[in-house]
Amino acid sequence: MIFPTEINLLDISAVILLIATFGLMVSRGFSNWVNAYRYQTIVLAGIVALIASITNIWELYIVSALTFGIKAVIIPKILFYVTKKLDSPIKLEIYPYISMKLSVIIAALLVTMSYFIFLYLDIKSNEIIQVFLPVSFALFFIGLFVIVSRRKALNQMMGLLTIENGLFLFAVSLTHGFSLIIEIGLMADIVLGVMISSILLFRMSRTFDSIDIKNLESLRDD
Amino acid sequence: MLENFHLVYAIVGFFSLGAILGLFSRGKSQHVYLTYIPSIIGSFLAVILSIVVFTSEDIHITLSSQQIFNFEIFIDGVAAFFILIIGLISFAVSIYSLSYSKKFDDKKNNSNLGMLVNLFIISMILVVASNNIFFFLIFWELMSLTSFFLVIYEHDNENNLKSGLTYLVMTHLGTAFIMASFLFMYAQSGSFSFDSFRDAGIIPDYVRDVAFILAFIGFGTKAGMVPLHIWLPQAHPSAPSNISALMSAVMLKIAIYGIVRYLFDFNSIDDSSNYLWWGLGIVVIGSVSALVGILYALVERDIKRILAFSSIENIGIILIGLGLSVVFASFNLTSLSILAFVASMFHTLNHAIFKGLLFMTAGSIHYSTHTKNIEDLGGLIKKMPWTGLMFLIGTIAIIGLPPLNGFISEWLILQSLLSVFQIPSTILQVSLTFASLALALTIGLAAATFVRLFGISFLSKSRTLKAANAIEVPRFMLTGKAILASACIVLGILPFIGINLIVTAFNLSYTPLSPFEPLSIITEDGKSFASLMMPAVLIILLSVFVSIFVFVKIIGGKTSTKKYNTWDCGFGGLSERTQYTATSLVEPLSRVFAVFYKPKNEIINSFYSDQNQYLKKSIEVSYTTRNIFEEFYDLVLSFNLYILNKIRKIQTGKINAYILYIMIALLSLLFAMGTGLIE
Amino acid sequence: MNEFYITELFFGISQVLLLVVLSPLIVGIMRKTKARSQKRVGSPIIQPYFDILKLVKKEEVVSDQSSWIFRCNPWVNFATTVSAAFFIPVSIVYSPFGVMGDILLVIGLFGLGKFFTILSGLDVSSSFGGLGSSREIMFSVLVEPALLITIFVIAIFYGGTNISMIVTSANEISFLASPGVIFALIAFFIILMVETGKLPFDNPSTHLELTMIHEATVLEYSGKSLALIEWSQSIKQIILLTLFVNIFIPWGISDNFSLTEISFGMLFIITKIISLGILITLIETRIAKWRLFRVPDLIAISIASSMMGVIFFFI
Amino acid sequence: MFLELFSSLESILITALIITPIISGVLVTFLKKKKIIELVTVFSSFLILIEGLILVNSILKYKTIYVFNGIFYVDSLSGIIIITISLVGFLSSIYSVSYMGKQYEKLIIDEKKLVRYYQGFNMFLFTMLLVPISNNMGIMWIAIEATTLVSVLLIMLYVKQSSIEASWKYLLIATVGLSLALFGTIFFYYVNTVDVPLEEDVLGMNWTNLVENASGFDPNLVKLAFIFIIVGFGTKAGLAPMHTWLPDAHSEAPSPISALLSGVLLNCAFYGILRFHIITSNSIGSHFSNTLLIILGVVSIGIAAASIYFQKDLKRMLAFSSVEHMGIISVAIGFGSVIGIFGALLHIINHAVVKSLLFFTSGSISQKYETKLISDTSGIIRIMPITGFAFLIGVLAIIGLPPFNIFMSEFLVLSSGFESENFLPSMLVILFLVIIFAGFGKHLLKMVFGNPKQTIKKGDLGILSIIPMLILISIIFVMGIYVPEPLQTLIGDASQILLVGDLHN
Repeated sequence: MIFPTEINLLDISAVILLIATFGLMVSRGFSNWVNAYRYQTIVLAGIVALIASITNIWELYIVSALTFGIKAVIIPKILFYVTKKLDSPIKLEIYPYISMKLSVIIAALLVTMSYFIFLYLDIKSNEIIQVFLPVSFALFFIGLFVIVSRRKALNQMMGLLTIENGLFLFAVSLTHGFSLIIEIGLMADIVLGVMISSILLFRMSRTFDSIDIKNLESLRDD
Repeated sequence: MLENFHLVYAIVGFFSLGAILGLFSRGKSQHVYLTYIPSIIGSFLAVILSIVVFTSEDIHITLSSQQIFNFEIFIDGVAAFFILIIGLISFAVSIYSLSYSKKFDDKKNNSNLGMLVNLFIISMILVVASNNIFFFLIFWELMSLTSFFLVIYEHDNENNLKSGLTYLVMTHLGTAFIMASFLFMYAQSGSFSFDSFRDAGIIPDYVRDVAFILAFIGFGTKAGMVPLHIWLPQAHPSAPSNISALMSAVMLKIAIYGIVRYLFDFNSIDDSSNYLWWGLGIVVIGSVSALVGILYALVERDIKRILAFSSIENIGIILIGLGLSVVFASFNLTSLSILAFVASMFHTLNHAIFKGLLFMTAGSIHYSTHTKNIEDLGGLIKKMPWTGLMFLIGTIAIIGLPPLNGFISEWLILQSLLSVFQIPSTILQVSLTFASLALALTIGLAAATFVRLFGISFLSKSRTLKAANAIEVPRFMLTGKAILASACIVLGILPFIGINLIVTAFNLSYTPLSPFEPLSIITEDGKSFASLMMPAVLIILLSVFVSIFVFVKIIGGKTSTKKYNTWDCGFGGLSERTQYTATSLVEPLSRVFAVFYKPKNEIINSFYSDQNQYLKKSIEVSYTTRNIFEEFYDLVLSFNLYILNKIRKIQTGKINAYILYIMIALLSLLFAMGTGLIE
Repeated sequence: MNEFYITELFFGISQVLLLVVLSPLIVGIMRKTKARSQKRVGSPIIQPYFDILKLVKKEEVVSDQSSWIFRCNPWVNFATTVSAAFFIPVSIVYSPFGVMGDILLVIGLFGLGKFFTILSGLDVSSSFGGLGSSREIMFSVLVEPALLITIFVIAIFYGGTNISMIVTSANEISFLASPGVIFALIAFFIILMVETGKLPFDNPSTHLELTMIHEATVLEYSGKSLALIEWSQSIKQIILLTLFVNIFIPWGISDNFSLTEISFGMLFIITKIISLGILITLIETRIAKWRLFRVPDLIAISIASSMMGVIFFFI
Repeated sequence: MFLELFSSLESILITALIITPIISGVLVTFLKKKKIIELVTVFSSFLILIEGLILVNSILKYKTIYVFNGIFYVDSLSGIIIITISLVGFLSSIYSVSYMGKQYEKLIIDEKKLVRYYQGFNMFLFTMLLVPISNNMGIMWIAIEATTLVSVLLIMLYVKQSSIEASWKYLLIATVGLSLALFGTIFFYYVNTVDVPLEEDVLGMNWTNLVENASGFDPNLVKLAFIFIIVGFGTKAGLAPMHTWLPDAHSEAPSPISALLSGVLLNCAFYGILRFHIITSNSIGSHFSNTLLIILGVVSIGIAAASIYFQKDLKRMLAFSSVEHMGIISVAIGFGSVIGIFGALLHIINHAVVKSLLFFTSGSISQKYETKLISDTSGIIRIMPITGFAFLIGVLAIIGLPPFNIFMSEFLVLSSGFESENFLPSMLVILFLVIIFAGFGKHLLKMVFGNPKQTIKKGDLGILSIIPMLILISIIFVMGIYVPEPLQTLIGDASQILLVGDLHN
């Protein structure tokens, strides 16, 4: 039985998720990024719980709890610890390769593109959940765009985590999630990835005393 | 039948024995004998093997193992003829290097030379003997690899390494073309072995044409045809002389073997198959390489570079013969096509012999005078009389003067060119006469080059101390050269040996000559077009010599001869500086061919002090000619490197760019799929 | 060899002896006409015989620099030129030694002789010898293509390089049948002048070292060897003249073994050679020696005309 | 044939194969002493080699092996990968004892870093071994992601600017690439279970299940999914436009690790592409995936050719040659005829063997000359005769000269190229191979011959570094002409799977 509220609930949650990603796009400071990411994961966990209630598969509840626990709490904690420890003076991304204004417009374009791809694919999944497919594409492409257009390594990590969120949403909405072992494996990978990149960030800030990737260009063929 | 198998195994065994001994007898004093005696025996066995194959039937061994490619050896007449060339020349060169490689005793890895020589010879024999693509290419590359290591054997001076590299890259380019053409044929015939290429049925014509062009370019690079000859004048001089003798005399012939095997064995040429343009292409390239090769040999100053350029010229002549035989065959003039084929094969044999002889003599000059520049030589015939005699025989043979073998093969090629008028189409007749014009000019220029080479390095006064205190080379080197010199004389005086050898080897429908019958060419209507009886000519020469000697003795009576210095118009002793040098001897000719050489004549005078321009310390006249091909190659090379440099720049070091590349790759593939570009 | 009668052998040798004996006479006649045309009396016709006999008896001076090549050059020169004479049909169409060699062999033998002359020029290590050899090399390189293409034309017209074959078919076909032969004639005439070292190319009688080419290579010879060289030079000249005459103007040459025919043929051939020799010397006295680097243009004309001869045959 | 109940030997073997590296990793963390951890690692990789060989032997017998109701699935295709991992793993463990020992003597790395190195080494082996064994595509993806993370740890062993840069780039690009691959895997999972009731779709991710009902997939989606897969796993396998991380990562890692990275890790990633290639060729015919493989292969050989010619750093040149050889393998699979696929699989083994030899020798050379630049190293043959000779053989083999093994597989690849009528790619490949030949030849001559510049002490670097080189040289020579029977049957079965995709025969 589908309550009308749930349907627009789905749409509303999709819109909130997109707003959270845009929030990540526009924020400048390191801590703003991490906060934006935290909101994003919280909304994501909510969506997963929602899908679980619609398709009433019990594993999805566990998965949403897991995502909330790890992605919304542990990972932001690590990232906050990292941003505090970084001894680079200004914790701002001032001159990204593409100006903030332009990057927002491009993000919008990417969202429209993901909707076009979604239409091209005409996937016959459960109609209700299909709302989240274009959003997951959008998350994926915006994450990719963040990595390409930003100068600060931490921001690139954020882009990476957004791509992972997009993937996670895509998996849940399309095939209602993998079996549990694979979910746990994915989570472990993400956490390990974040830990290793934070170690790298520490080393980078200690040797280059700034985490700008401009000074990561010595290995090249010229 | 039984002994044929063992002969092949014995040859392979001896050469590998030589190689292994070479490897392990590093420091020992008699390493030379350990490595070269097995190669002498091996090459002698190779000569016997080829004679056995001529007389009895072909050898076919297949070691079929469960592998994809089983190791097949198939020695028919064609392969046996080339094995004969390899055997004969390596027999002489191995004896020669018994004492020549003592020159390298001071180097630490002196026994490597012996090992590499053995590997080089056995890989050439196996190239000629192998019967499927895979092993043909393996031994072909092994041959180029060992000869590469030999070229850079003295790798302490820099330009040896550079010429070694050009050699390696050019031969590899050639092998790539050969592999492409074989794989083209394989794609149609379905099996790797050469037998499947032989039955003409299954392979359509367009494949044969494309495969021919690729094979011709591939083998041409190895043979040193003109546009692809750049590596030859650099590689041969930098190798030790016994190796450049082997390379120039034998390795170029392996490329000719490839072309012959491809032209006459894989395709049957007659007027139905339109291979006419193949023949014309070969003739044109042959005459161009002959002319260009000899023009550069004329003005060269390094003795081994002259010989290398003259190899290009002789390969050109061989190609003219092959081309003509294809042209005649495609007009069904079988007797003329056989004549042209016999001419080019006889010239291959002759060139192998006298080029090996000349390189060995150049090696002995280098051995005793330690210089290769003929401007510092002179008067060697008084110091090294035997080497001088051998070099004279080699020069007379390579110029193509009557008593020796060069004249016979030149005579045959000229006869086949002369009988071009029997071809029905007039345009062909006229164009082929232009080829004969180029050949005639080449013969003249060859005479000039080798007269200059012999005259400047051997006659008159020695120009430097190095040439002055040269001494005759040890015994083994002389025997090595004597073998080839006698082969020149024997083949010159009794040409029927060579002709019968070729006719039986390639089992052409041509009645083999009896010793006394003249070498005659008969036109269709039975009239004798031309005939030659070399033994009779020799008898006439001797009888005339005896009669005039007697006549002068009777009339002139006892006359004494007095030694006195040369006429110097009374100005006082002629020093060696007043003689003609190598450059001035051909300066008139280089002025006649100025359009080709673009000679530059500059005078550099250095002064004691800058202020007064009058007190000159020295005046130096330098006369240089330009080599168009080397400049052309530099141009092409720099263009390619420019493009490669542009592609290389994609590794920019910026991580954003790298992620962008992935995004672009993904989107372009999606776009291609979407629009149906990739189905 | 069995049907080769002794008479034919004897007759062939007699033809060669005729050429060998006659050649100094022709040189004497040419020198006489040259002197006459320059209004001087000149030495008697048979003067060359006396020169050869005198030289043979004289003592020989050899330069200490030279090697055995210098000493054996005259013998090689003489042997090759005389053996080339064996294959030339003189008074009869068919020369008995025809089957043994053809025109290419004759050119090869001349080449061997020239090879040794050039080397002996270099051997004496004097700059004159070097000068002569370097110019001799230049001429021989340029003459080679002209010579081979002319032979090409003759071989096509008269069906073969076998000299007796050429002369027999030349005898049958009427004089200068087609334009191709005329071009071949012009080319052969120029080659004749170059080979024998006539005036526009090389001044044989001068003693000014810079202008002489042929003389410079043999500057050092004296006594017996000089005699041999002079003699072989004249034999070479007479061979070329007989070749020219028999191929292009073959009237009166006998085509069978009857004695009368041969003797008439002998008479005709001698008169023709002498008149050709006189014609050449008349041309020689009219022209001055050309500059060295103008000579290639003249040889280029001969190459061009022989090429025209080829084209005319095919079209 | 189809092993219903998991027979005891196979299950023990596979579990042992996974457990040994974990145990040795744990042991290494606890026993801090240098001597002991080296011994433990070498022994454990030796054990892995033995288990691998026995497993392959049983693969030859049973063709396909199921263990633990389908979680682990091994067939001859994964057998080939297992051989390469275990062989190169064992040899590089021996070499790393000498290499890291030398580094330890020169105080470049301290005790703590050595322990972390051996931990990483064992974990690296574990993650790589997991890839060919897992039947579930999700687990395979996780294993490949884990290899990335572990190898990043190993690359950033030295605290140098360039190694931080290399590891950051490697981590970022690889993770982006692998997320694309995950996208593709999820697509396949969706396509497989679109009309299957919810509870059975757990098996949907298994490769065997995917292959079985591949014919029923929706073609449009399969094409899209395969594009994501090939771009994703292509990044890890070093195919052309996505190869940019490879030269930095492989030249900064310690030599034994870059030997493992280049020789083996690229093959594991390519193994992923092969698995999905079989599925796509079963569902929509092999033309689509073949064209993709050929395009990417030719582009990667081309770019590698351009970069090798101008390279100044020895290890970067070797890394680019790995890009080239992965290009050749993908082109070979793209050509698709029996000989082509046989050549491609043979090339995987040949390339692993020759590339590890080259990285070992270049490691010793750069240790002896203390520089990685080609211009500074010259006259190696004089200074270190055995390593110089091994380096010479390695370079001559890698550029495809006949007596060695690479020529045989390249010859097979090119003949299949001509046989399957795509002449243009084959001619392009031949042309690029010649350019690479010229590039390598130019550098080889300068380095091996000529006289050494400064006064460098003569002599090779200890016996432990020589043994792996000699073993590899003997393999190269033997495999040049004669491919041993068991290996030939293994590769034959694997190419059967690739050709037909059906797992039963």
